Amino acid sequence: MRYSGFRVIAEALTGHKGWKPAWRDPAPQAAYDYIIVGGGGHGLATAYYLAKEFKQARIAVLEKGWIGGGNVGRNTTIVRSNYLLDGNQPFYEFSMKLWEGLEQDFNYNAMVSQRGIINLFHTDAQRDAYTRRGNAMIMHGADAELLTKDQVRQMYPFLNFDNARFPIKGALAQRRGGTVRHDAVAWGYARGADMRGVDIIQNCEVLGMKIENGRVLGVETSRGFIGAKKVGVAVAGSSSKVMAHAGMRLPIESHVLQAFVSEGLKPLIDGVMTYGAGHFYVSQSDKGGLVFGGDIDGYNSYAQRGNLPVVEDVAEGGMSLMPMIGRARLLRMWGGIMDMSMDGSPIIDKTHIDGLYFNGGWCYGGFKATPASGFAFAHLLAKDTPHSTATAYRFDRFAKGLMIDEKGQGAQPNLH
Amino acid sequence: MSRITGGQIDRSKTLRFSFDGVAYAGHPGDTLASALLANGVRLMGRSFKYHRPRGVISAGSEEPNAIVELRSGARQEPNTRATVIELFDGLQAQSQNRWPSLKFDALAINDRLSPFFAAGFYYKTFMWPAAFWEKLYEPIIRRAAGLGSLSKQDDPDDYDKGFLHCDLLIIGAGPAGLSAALTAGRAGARVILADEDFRMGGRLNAETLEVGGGSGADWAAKAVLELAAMPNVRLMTRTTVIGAFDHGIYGAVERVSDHLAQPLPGKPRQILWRIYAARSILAAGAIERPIAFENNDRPGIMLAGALRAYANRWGVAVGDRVAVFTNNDDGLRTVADLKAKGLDVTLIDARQGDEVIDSAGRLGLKSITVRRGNGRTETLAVSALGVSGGWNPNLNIASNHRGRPVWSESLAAFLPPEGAIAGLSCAGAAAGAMSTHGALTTGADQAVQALASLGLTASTDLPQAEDAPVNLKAHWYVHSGKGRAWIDQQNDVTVKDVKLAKQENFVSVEHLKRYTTLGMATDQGKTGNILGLAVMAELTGKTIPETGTTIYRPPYTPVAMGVLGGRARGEDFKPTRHTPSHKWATEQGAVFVEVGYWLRTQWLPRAGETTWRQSVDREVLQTRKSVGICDVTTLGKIDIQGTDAGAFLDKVYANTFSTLGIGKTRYGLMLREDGMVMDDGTTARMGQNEYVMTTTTANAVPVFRHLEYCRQVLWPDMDVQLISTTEAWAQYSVAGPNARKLLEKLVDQDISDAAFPYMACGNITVKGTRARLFRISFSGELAYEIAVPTRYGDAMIRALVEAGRDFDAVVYGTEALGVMRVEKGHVAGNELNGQSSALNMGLGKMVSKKKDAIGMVLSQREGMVQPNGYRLVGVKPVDPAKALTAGAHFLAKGAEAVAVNDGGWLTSVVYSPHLGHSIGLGYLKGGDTRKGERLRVVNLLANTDVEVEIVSPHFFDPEGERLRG
Amino acid sequence: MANALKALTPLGHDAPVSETIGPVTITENVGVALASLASRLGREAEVATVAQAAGIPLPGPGRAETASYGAIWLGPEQWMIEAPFETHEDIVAVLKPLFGEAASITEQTDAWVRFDLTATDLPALFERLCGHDLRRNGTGSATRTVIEHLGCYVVRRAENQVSVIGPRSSARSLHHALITAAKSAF
Amino acid sequence: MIINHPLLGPRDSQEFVYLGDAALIRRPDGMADGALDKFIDYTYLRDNPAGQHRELWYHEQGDRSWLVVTRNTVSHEITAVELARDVARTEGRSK
Repeated sequence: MRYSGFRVIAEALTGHKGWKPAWRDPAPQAAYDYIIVGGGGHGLATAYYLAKEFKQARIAVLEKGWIGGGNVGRNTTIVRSNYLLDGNQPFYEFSMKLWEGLEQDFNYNAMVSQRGIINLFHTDAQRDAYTRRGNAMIMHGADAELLTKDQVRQMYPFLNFDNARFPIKGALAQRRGGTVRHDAVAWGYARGADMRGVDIIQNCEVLGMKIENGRVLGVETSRGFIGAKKVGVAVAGSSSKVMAHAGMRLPIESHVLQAFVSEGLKPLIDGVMTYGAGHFYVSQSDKGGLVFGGDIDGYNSYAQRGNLPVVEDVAEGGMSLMPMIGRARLLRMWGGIMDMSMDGSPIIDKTHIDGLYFNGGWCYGGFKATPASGFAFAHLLAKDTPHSTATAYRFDRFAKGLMIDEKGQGAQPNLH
Repeated sequence: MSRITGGQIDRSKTLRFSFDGVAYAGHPGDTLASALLANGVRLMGRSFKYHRPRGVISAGSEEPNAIVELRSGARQEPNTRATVIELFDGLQAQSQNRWPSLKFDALAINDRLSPFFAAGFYYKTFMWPAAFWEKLYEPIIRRAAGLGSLSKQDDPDDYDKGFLHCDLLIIGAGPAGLSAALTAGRAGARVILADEDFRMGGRLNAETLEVGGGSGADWAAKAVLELAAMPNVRLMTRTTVIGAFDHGIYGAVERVSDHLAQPLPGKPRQILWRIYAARSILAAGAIERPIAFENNDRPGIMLAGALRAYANRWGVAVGDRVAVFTNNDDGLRTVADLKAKGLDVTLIDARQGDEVIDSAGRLGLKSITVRRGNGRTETLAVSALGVSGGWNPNLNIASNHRGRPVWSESLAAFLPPEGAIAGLSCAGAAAGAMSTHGALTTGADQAVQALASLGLTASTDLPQAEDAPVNLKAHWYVHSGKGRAWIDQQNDVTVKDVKLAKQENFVSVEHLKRYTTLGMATDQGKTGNILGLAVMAELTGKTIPETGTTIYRPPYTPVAMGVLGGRARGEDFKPTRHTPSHKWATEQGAVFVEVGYWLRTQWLPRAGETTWRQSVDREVLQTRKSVGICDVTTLGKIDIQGTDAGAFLDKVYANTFSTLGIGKTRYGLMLREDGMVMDDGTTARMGQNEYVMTTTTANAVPVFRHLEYCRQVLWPDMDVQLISTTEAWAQYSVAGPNARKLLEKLVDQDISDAAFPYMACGNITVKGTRARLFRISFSGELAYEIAVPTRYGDAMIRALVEAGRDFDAVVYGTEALGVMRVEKGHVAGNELNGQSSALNMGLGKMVSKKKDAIGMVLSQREGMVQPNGYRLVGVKPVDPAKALTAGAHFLAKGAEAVAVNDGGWLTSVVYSPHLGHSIGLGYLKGGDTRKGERLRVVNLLANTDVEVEIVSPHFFDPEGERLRG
Repeated sequence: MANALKALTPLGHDAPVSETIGPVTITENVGVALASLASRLGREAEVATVAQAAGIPLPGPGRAETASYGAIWLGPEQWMIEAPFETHEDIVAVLKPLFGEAASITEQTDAWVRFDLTATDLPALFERLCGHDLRRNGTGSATRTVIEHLGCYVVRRAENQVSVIGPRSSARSLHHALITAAKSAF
Repeated sequence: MIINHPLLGPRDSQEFVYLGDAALIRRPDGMADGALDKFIDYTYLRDNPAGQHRELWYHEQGDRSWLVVTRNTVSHEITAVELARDVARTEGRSK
């Protein structure tokens, strides 16, 4: 069924009797052409684009729990395409363009809201780096501006311009950046995929892979064996666990990233802001909660929870940047498991096993990448060639010395 | 007047306060809620979505409805629960999320339009036309959303952080917590007893139950007195344990000053305690839950236990004609206690088939409609209704580690998961022991067991107390009518919304919560979640535990950002590191710049200089002309000793050091294992087995960590010892043609070129004071770095300046330093960006392939040795009048500014007063073979496009004759 | 000797600062010379013998001791040696001849700022400063920990006396943190 | 978290800096044949287990010991803490 204002009014007047399930709960079939392992944002988007853009059929998404329960359900909802390196920027800009048309495309209001993002800088070296980055963004077709301190002050007069330990000197701005209602992204893709015949199978955990003569034949699951011509894995923090079923070790570590939301407040912060002198980024949701986060806890973890030091570190950053939030209250905190890669950039690639494809290593850039990741992965699955914006996301870049290291931290995942 | 007799309030004192500008009076011991109720005020807030009139439903921190803006001005606190605000004289509170007034709220129109605002409606609309979402719909939604408001002024209060240690942390000071504390305290254990309330005793303060033959409240007071006298017990009232973290670490927030008009001088508003507990007991009691029925959200309708608490603890009758709707015996206590207070009370017992099916009263309860078991319905005029659907063990913190709560049929509630948090056990109602006797017993027993596991023995001595059964018949919501029955009152989630979620297949409890916003309000669903689960269970034909559980994340109740930040704000966000010349430079009016935690002199303006460029140009020209002095103390210094020190340096540096002679210094390049450059600096050999390594200012700490890693983890049998000496020595660079002449006036030894040649180092004395001298140069001039013990650093800069007078010596800052290093083509921070190899920097030849140094192997990967890779180049504008900008990108003439044409970027740019124009360093694809080429550097952020020539990075004295002079 | 350079205290004054807040007195101490002493690999026994003869205690992990010299355990086989600045300004020159090539010795005197705190209830102050539990760590305990982002040694000299030894360049930040905590705690 | 330091007893993990999998102890010989491939695996590939994990922590705000901590990455429970130098020696590392 198609969603629209008229439908909402019609249903309201008739007691909402007509609404259909947003997606079915089908039993798994014996075999599919495509199995996408992982019912998160990336997996659902992959299935959606496989069906819609690449006209493929007999597609299933296998989710060990409930769809959208991974990082798409536990992030700070920021979208942006303000990357530096050639390997990344075209991909994230492609993602931004998909965000811009997403709601009309899948007929679901994911509240894509381009209220702008600014990255504050506090030193000349940061300014130089942002100048380099802003130019790279524009050369890749994105938008970027360098804001003066006064321009920042006009936008957010309540920031600490008086006695800051690291004074604000300006900011790199991307007006097209913003936020998206994260859960709605998973639900919108799920509904769109389901409408196109994709079987979304929840509570179906992959426990093994059937591989013969270097070719994948299907997956063993908690609901029995399911055959497949091609298997695409998009399980973020569980990447190493799932790919171990295929005997693979990955250039990935799993780390916990905490995020936070405050009680609902009347409008304070229109756009997205990142602090350049501490670990703190923030936006305000349409419901009024300040949604903010910081750095990962820093140790390997599969527990969806973190510890106090990072909570305090984030709050210290927030209080230093905007001392007016002292009396706002932190309502809820949660943790997501990040697939931190060795150079801070993702992998969308075939494996050495025929029919087995991998999508992961998103670190904490995964949410903003959702549409392009799904599109590019679907492209790879359907055509066996990488999408033009994702050609650098190869497994062998480490062997070849072609790392995509935005932060310049080297092979230490918890620093990316 | 609804004050009645009794209660734990001090009627001898009167406290004045105001709500929405109206003046009222209360007493010490009151909360804002009890005081307002005592003044006959039932309407205290509006709900989030439908702006329904709301009053208190609880007497504790689980309150979803009565949330207000407390205080005014910079101290305004939005969303504060009236039920936990301790009354103080002069308290001001305002209602929130309403306009123009609480009684008349324009957005109450949403309530009439509620059919259009069903769960998730916004996901289905506002999509057409595309542009309207952001331009029209969303701005309206954003303005309407949110609850209270911040002042947008800096928080004027201070916050502390602290650390506490104990054998046993007891969370909650009700009968179970007090019993546990007495047991453990008497046994001599280190005990912390924390309670969010300002009075310990928990429910005992709200009940008329007897303990040990006297009133429960009196027993609690006596217990507190006994505990207060124990040096091994720390009693913490007004302290909320916010969460359980790993390995027995608990977060707790103590509200030191929130019960005062404002904090006392020097005292914090709140303290965040990090509690290290060997064992802990959760004795947080239970939280009552309502039964949902049509219009069950009117002011005057509250939890039966709260109604009783207001009467017993605060001497407040919420109404004179009262009804109680219950499905368990606890509701009968409310009936009995209120009757004893002389009130007219009607019982509606769901177990007899009686139900409340509707209520009336726009701004406050006027009447309820009751359907008796025999089907007859009647309307009762009441101003207060107490509802009890049973009590949920308050297991919140026990599920912080995501352990699954366990369903209890007899209580129709979830019990805390056993052993889900190492070292934590549960007692009292939190563990499902609902009687006073059960609380006292389990509290004591858990304490005995906890201590036993620590090797301590304790005995129990329990007072007699009631042990009545619960007698509950699960009843979640009333099946009746077409109206709305509220489950999550603050977020306006009704039974209908849950039904819609089911209909649209949002049946997983996580989908239900996210789709309907059930449990997402400021109370985190403490009273409502279980109802939502129960309704979904009924709709899906599953049991409640099959449908799902509700686990809680920290914090237990919302926590002020300020207290999580503590003292680290403003200038105290991070420590400040001062250089030895700071005092002198301040006297000179120096301009300082943050370099990491350091404050360094950026430049030193002189009288008449109006722009920074004038100062910097002078500093550079005078240094190259005569001599300049610069504080370089911030560079990292690491003392490396041991018989394997030289071999060790060969491992950590890409180039060779074991061949370095004693008394000599060498430039070293340090790689990461992935072949990129980690850091660079000079290392001096001071003795046979003694080296001093210098690092960049930024990498001093990471390099030291890396060296310890190499020494302990990779090569554990190397005889190498390390210690940082960065702060032990005040080090100054003296550079320029007259550098030696200047130093000769201070140094007691012969430092002629013969005695102290280029790259020499050694121990010397400065007018008798121990010092070190290194003949190294970053500026390209004849230069030395001289170091004295830091305490003499201030005297040293003064001595250098004094000795420099004859040469018009200047002191230069980081800007001039930067100019001179770019003129010499030395790499620094902007080039050492972690993305660059030695080859990129034009230092490829320094990487020795003859030894196994860190990073050597991977630096040879094909992608890192491409001939067309980035190479460091010098850049100068073809038109000297044109300025360059760092971060601008290289483009060929006529090439479009698109990524495929991107040739690289300018890393560092300075104005060279020596050359009279802007110069830069940059990374250019294939740059090593492109000298003499003409390109453009384009900065699209400022729309500049400058033609440049690619030159050698060595702009100044390329042969390096000056530094050997 | 003549024209010798004049010393400044870590707080940037000519003489040490002492301040009393309620029951706490916080005093800058510049009278102690410091050197790190680390055994060379395989020569631990030799170092122990020499140290004993010279009256240099070599306390175990987490401890500090005083004999002719004072000493604080820094890490495995590494100690911070304390001696009066008056007599041992060039402390390395004094120690090196004793240990020769058996140990690595490095001057540390001016790498640190030392504040001596006295109070009747020091634990009540330190529970606002760091996670080091003074209620459990009595006289002779010595450890490095974090105070307001600064790595500091906390040395329990006596029931009522603790030395906080922190990075010299951050002396003012550390002093500010100690003063603030004292005002808050008492 | 609390790390039970073999020399100093229980310490808040906030005093430590985390590096990663203790397999990093087994650094290949850069001069041996096939060093390149060995270094690529060593530097970039990880087991990343959900469960027992031996990992390197550095007591930066303490005694500057590198430790090998055996920790469960699902429960965060720590079952062993050793000095990395001792572990390295038992794994055959020397000079």
